[in-house]
Amino acid sequence: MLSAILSMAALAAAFGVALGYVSVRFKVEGDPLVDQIDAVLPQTQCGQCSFPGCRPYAQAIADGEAEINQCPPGGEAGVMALADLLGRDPLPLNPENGVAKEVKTVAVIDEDVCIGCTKCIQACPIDAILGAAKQMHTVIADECTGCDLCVEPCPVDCIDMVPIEDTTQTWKWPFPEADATEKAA
Amino acid sequence: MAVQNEILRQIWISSAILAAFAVAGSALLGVTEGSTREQIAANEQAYLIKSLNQVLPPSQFDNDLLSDSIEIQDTDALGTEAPVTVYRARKQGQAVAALFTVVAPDGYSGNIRLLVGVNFNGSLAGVRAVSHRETPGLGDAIEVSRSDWILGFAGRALGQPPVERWRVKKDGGDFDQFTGATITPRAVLKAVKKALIYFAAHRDDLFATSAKDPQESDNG
Amino acid sequence: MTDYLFILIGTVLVNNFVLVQFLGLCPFMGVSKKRETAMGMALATTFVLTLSSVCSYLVNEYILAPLGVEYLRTISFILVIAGVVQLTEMIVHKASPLLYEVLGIYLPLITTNCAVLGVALLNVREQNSFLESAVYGFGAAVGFSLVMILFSAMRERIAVADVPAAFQGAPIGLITAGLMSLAFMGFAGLV
Amino acid sequence: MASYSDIARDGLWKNNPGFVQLLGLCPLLAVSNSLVNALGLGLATIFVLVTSNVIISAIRNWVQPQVRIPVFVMVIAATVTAIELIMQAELYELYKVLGIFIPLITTNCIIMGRAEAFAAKNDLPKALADGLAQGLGFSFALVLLGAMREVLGQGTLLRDAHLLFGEQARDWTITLVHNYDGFLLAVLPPGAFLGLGLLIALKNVIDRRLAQPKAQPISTTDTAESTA
Amino acid sequence: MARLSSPHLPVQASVSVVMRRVVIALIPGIAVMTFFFGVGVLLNIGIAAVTALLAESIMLKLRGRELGRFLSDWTAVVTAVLLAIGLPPLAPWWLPAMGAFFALVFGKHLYGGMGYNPFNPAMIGYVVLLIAFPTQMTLWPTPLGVGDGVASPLAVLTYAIGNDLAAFGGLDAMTGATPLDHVKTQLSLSQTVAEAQGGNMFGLFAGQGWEWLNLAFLAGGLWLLTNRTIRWQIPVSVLGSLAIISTLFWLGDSDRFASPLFHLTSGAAIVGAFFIATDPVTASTTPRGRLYYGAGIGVLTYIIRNWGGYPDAIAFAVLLMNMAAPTIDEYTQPRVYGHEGRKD
Amino acid sequence: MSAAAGMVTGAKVWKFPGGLKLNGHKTLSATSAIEDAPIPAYLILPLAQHIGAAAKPVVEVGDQVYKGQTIAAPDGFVSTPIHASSSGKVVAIEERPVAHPSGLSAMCIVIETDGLDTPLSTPELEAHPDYSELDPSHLRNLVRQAGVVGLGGAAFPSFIKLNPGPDAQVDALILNGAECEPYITCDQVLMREQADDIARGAQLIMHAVQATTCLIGVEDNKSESIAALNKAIDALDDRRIKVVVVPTRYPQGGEKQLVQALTGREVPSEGLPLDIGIVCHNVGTAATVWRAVTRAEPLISRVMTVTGGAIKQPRNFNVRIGTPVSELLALSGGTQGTPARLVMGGPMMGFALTSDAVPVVKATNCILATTEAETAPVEDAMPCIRCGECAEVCPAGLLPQQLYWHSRARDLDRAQEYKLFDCIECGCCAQVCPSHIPLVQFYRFAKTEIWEAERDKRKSNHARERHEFRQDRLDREEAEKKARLAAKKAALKKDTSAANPVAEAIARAKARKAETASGQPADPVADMIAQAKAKADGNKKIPEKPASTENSSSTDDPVAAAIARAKAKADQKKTDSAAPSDDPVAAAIARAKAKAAEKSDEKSDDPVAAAIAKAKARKAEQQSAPEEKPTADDDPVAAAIARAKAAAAAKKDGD
Ligand SMILES: Cc1cc2nc3c(=O)[nH]c(=O)nc-3n(C[C@H](O)[C@H](O)[C@H](O)COP(=O)(O)O)c2cc1C
Ligand SMILES: Cc1cc2nc3c(=O)[nH]c(=O)nc-3n(C[C@H](O)[C@H](O)[C@H](O)COP(=O)(O)O)c2cc1C
Ligand SMILES: Cc1cc2nc3c(=O)[nH]c(=O)nc-3n(C[C@H](O)[C@H](O)[C@H](O)COP(=O)(O)O)c2cc1C
Ligand SMILES: Cc1cc2nc3c(=O)[nH]c(=O)nc-3n(C[C@H](O)[C@H](O)[C@H](O)CO)c2cc1C
Ligand code: SF4
Ligand code: SF4
Ligand code: SF4
Ligand code: SF4
Ligand code: FES
Repeated sequence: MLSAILSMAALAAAFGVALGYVSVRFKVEGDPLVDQIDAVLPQTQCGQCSFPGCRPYAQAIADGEAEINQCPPGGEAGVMALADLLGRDPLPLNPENGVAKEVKTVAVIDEDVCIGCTKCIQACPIDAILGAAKQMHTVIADECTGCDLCVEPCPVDCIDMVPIEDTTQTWKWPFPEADATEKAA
Repeated sequence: MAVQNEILRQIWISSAILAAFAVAGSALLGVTEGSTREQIAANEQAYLIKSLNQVLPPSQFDNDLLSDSIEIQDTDALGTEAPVTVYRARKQGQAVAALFTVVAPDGYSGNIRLLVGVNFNGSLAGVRAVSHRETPGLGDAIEVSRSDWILGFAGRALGQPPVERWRVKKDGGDFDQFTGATITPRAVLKAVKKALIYFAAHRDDLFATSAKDPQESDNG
Repeated sequence: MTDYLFILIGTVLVNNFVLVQFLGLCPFMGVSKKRETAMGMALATTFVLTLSSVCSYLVNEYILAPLGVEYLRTISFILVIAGVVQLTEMIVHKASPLLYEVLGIYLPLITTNCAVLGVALLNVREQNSFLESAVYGFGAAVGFSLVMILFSAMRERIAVADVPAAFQGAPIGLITAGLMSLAFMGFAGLV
Repeated sequence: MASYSDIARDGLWKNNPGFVQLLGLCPLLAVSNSLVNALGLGLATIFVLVTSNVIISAIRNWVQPQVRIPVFVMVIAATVTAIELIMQAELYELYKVLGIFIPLITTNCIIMGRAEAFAAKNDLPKALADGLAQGLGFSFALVLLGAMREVLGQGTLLRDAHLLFGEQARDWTITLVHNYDGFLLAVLPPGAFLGLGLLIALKNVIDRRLAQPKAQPISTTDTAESTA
Repeated sequence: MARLSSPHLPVQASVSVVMRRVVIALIPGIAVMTFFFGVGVLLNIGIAAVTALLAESIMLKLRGRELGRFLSDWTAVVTAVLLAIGLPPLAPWWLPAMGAFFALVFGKHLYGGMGYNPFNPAMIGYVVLLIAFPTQMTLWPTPLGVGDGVASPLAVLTYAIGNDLAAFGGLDAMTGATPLDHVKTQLSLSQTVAEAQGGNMFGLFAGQGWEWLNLAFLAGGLWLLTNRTIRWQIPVSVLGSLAIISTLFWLGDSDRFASPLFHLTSGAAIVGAFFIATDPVTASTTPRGRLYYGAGIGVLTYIIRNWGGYPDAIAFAVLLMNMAAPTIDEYTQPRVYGHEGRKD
Repeated sequence: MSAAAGMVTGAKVWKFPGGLKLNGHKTLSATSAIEDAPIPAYLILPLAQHIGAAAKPVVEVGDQVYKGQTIAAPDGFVSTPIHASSSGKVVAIEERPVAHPSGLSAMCIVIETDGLDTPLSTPELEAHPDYSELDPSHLRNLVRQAGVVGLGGAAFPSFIKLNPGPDAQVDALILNGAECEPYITCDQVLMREQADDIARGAQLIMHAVQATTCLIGVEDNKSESIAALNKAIDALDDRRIKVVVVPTRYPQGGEKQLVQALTGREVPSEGLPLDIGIVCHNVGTAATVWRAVTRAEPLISRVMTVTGGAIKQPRNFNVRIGTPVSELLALSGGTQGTPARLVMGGPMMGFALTSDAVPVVKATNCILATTEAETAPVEDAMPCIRCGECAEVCPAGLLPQQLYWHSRARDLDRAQEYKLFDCIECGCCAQVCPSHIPLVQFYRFAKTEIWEAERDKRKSNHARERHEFRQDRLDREEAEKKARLAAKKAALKKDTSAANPVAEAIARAKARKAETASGQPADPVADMIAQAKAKADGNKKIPEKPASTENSSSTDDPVAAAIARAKAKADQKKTDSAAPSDDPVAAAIARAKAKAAEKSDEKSDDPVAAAIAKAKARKAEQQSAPEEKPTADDDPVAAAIARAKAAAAAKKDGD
């Protein structure tokens, strides 16, 4: 009995010593995971994930504080990519965070209505709006990620999100319809 | 400096916690073990006896089988190089039967271990398959739970039927084979027959009250 | 020599840990959806299984048996395994981020893989010697890795098959494992 | 956090360890070749799960991260060994039949899984409820599979009940099909995998039916989309 | 619009043509088999085919797939025939039925049907039967020229339906071990190969009847090769590896190891190499991979035949290599135009 | 690739892997001579007819244009001009349906022809009958100005291929006269009728690329063309040029396959023929180049085939670029019923047209109108049975079935691992697939998906950079603001703390508590911030619209804070008149604090963190100094100094 207790205690203590030592000696700083997650996120910086931008969301995922299904701009494909990266099971997008846009959009400022208040400029997370105070503003369409953040601050409602249309350059071959195998009789 | 301190601190904490749980755990187990030890030992014995009882019902003997045993060795007759324990059943001091395991090495797939009980008069008290790897559904009919075939050995002896008819029917003997499986019964028969022959040759040594040197008994 | 060969064949094929002995099934089912992860898991398991097989032999032989406290087998084995795994993980994490990338995330999972404790306990039951224990552990790991990797490649195919909805995911995975186990019955009687 | 009814529903059905989480597969498949074996291991697992959940919940706040796993496994291992010793003392034959899978409860993934995922984060009563629910859920899966395999493989139920319930249960065996040759596949290893696969598929079908109460055509599959 | 893209020309080849060719190629073998083993062969094929088509229809219906197209692709028939010719030609009716059911349901439709199954359905059916009903599966009727000779149609039918042969002198009288089984068991009783092959079970160079049977299947297989329904890699590597390994052991100890000719022609090696291992769906698909795949089957067959628990092992070997096929494919990708070296 | 080192002689023909023997159907259209198609009423000239950037219009609606006049100029290096193919008036510059598999519209210049076909009075180009005087770079420029693109299929601006660069060594020019696709015969008749132009074009290109050999690869089913070419070469007496007869085997005319067949060399993946010393042009391109240089003829017309079972009189036309397809169908006697499919290009590589209003472009070599019997059914695919037939015929040595499985599963990474981009989309695989799977469409689908993903990735990386840039800018601004503030406060505090140490201690304690609550170590800079935090906290209690609050209450991020602030502003004003959110100082501090918290673990290039670090160092220094008070924290003077230093450092780092 005593020998049992003593031997176990000694064994345990030995591991305790080793673990304690190693836990300090081999402490790992930094977390490349956040970078990897951030690289997968669409960088729309729209905040729909309920975090202020993509990187904070990436951090939250890495810390296990957020699910992987909170980014609507990334869509199902984004969730799959995250699931892949993190070795988790894919989840359907969380509707609380919004729905994935059917089509991509860009912001367009109605330049006749714009009063040059700069509110949209402050809101745009990627500085995609040009203009100075009291002058009309324009969106650099190529930069705009379609995050919608500039729409609300505009006091005169002059910003519209318009769909980006396919061109022969961006057109994609459609997925060939389901094979006959997968079709109902 | 700081790192050193930190290491010491962590070492101290980790080992203390782990040791504490180890102590608690092993203490708990120590107590449990202490309180169950005897019961377990008794169970082990009972288990063994129960398996022996399959071939020799308890009513037929009154001695303590487990303490009345000797070891023998005969690779040829017993099918194994390892020493084999022989339990000797006696009633009122009279030898009743010997129980031991033999191995049939030529089963369809590997060894078949058999528990053989031989009455003092040379007839079989019973045979059971202890372990085997015969094909499920074919060769495993030697298990009692699968068929009664093995029960048919009880009461048989070397002359009953005559030695040359200790074969499966297909080979011109008296024993049934299984449909589609002749190898297994053949192997079992052969092993049992050998055991009987061994018994006949060594009966007195086997029942000698003091355990004899197996080698000696072998030569005898 | 042939003894060791038989142990190897026995553990890898005839009594495959996963398909015949039913050990280590959770990671087998859980981490086999992609070939890369399956390989990582296989590697990590091979390492831990061999190591723990050896360590538990030592613990059993030099601590438990001399003191006559065999009833502490489970608790001491598991302590050794958990400790070794965690030490390995922490050291690998720091020392070789590359290796950690490959093995790291699987190591903690392995602690609770019953193949690891299973191999330790079976070693005792089979009364294997030191070297036999090592071969036994290694063979078990190779068997595990083999079926794990084959299984993961099959699952990648099955993932894109037109599997009936009710069977998608785990059910078809289990059925595939069942059919693999069926195929492995062909090795019965080899050793 | 989770309410008790959630905990119960999770453990028994929605997040059943055997059917959904796919944890504890080894004992689930290995000892489900008969109903009695399944029941025996199920009971042992419940006991361990409840005990370990309770202890871990109680100690959760003063265990360092680097020793968390060793401490947890030690707690579990101690519990299991205690059970093992008690079983040896009280149900020796069943212990013999279940063999290595009793000590292996230690590494049954559910136990550690619940310790990490639930007990280490919740208070004591909840942890107890969770242990019970998950244990019952696991035993449910185990017993179902055991019954299925026993019926298919041997045509009986409750064979060898005396191992668990003592001598008076020796003749509890229910023979469903007389002179049944036995569909051997069911009791062999492949049968375990196939059986569990079929049971989970069945659960999926039931879940789908429950989800859309409107009577659906016999089709158990969804059509066009799937992987397309 | 499903097909938008080029090419726009109609395609000549089709799945059902391929499958029909396989059935046609099996006919000579089936004919010889019936001659030697009786009408039980045809009965098995019939029962298996009907069950297979039935099971296929039910599964297609349950899964909501087009019935007509898939029933007419002939794959279920190929599966049924290949399963049936592996069964003893004297069997209760439920044996082929059960086998075909398992083949089609577990081997094929749970995976999504034609084209998606990772395991050879016929071999799944066969192995399930072998493991679940070993008694029925190991009782082969004696062929023409051995023992009582070929079972009469009446006997076959009585046994198939009533599972009873008392009227015909009992099952044991009409059945015996196959040549492979016989040699295996005799060898295990420490006889030499020559002794084991001494009986009248053995014909010119292999089992009586079996030799002709295998020649007929060989003819069908060669026909498939010439019309490019199958490629050479798998048959050649299966038979080649089996021949090589059996030659090596035979040269080493011809008392304990049977000759390569015996191995090639006494069991299912020929059918296996040309018809079973070549199942495109479950085999390896890269040219180099097919060589490895076939070699694996040959070697595993030999190992299990000699040291394992089963007298013949084509089915197990095929299933085991089916397991490995996806992995093999992954590591045997051919060199792509414009890339250096192979990707190994 | 041992052959790469050897000489290119054309003496041996290699075999490329895979490939198919197809029924050519060439006699349909090859028997008659090339016919000039009349001027259509309208010419529709897409701006993007070539690989590379679309041309930019240089005319306006209403302008009169003349034949050969440049109406659109190249935009960038990989681009070519577009010329009016007849005279008339520009009536529109707008989106019109163009020849593209999508059936989408694209920018076109539409010319209403006047039927006069008046050429420019002074041609834009100068004719150089004796080009051997010209140095190669001048030559290339001429070819560029003539708008010449490859006529073999890809419509790659030809001048680039005439410009091998200073280091490149060209062993051989290969002219592609294989024309392996069924039905098409435009190269065949061109070689028959204009062999001389081709041969001279070959000489010209050899001069331009400094090649010593020219091999013209022609399939063995075009004996007349071979004879004509040999005759023309004999006439020129140029031993460097050689016609090599190659077997008729699809896709013999694929650039990579032809290069392999003629030289035994393989074009490296993702490489160019030039990498192995080869330049490859279509035979028609050669003739066009020659005419552009020596006769100053820009590319305004080309020879093309109109054929197929549904065409009444299949033949070859010399067609003005921009002619609508409908006109050509009418010219060939119309169609027999509605064609089952109208294809631009050949049956193996071409794409189905959704409308016959689209114009012929520079790349158009064939219009194919098929009958039902000649057309693959739209929908009869079965699952892949992995028969491997496709792999047998793939000329690229790919595993088409694996590409298919991965594309179908949308596993684009795996598809790329299986070398999706080495697929030349030749269609051989689909042509032999017993399951009739539209394999090529799967590959095209996967490729366009990958391209889109790459576009998205580029865009998102760009967005990340811009976002980070913005963050840095905001940080800098905050740091500067804060530094100013800190200095001011410190000065203030110096007075008050002396007077009231208790209040100061309390404030500090509060600050630290706030800090530790957010997991950050207390430090002097944070001290300051936290003191203002009580105020800033007021912000957070203000009721806000749930829809717009996600960011405001939980956030640590300045952008989000700004956004939230903007959103909540109206409400705040109404509900809490004393709301300090309008207070720029408090808001700034809140943001700075947030920033500091966020950045505290990224020590490298963050000015705030740098400042903190410096302040801390300072503190440690003071701690160890014996004559100091117990902690530097307690010393307002030291703290102030630290802060000031930090501020200075922050400013410095920020700049
Ligand atoms: C897969 C398989 C497993 C077999 N297993 C056994 C077995 O376990 N025991 C046995 O006696 N025969 C077994 N046999 C049958 C033997 O191979 C052999 O056919 C039979 O024993 C000889 O019987 P006979 O003399 O009645 O023909 C098996 C046969 C096969 C094909
Ligand atoms: C996107 C692209 C870029 C190319 N870049 C070059 C180049 O830089 N230099 C060159 O000589 N050819 C270049 N080529 C031309 C190719 O080498 C080849 O001749 C041309 O694509 C025609 O081939 P095809 O019709 O077989 O597709 C390029 C082609 C493509 C499609
Ligand atoms: C499958 C395939 C077949 C082709 N067949 C021909 C052909 O028959 N004739 C031809 O000139 N170009 C053919 N091409 C295009 C050539 O690859 C290559 O683009 C052309 O010869 C380059 O010359 P160009 O730039 O002058 O067009 C084919 C391309 C592919 C991918
Ligand atoms: C050459 C060839 C061999 C085949 N062999 C088999 C076979 O061994 N077993 C089988 O079930 N089906 C076989 N089939 C049919 C078919 O491929 C098979 O049922 C598929 O596995 C069904 O998805 C074969 C088909 C061909 C073309
Ligand atoms: S929802 Fe997605 S895109 Fe928007 S900020 Fe969050 S991670 Fe970025
Ligand atoms: S312009 Fe508007 S929609 Fe576009 S990125 Fe900026 S804030 Fe978002
Ligand atoms: S030819 Fe068609 S069916 Fe055959 S492997 Fe290729 S894609 Fe699959
Ligand atoms: S289309 Fe692509 S994959 Fe198919 S044969 Fe041609 S090159 Fe190979
Ligand atoms: S129970 Fe999970 S691995 Fe065995």
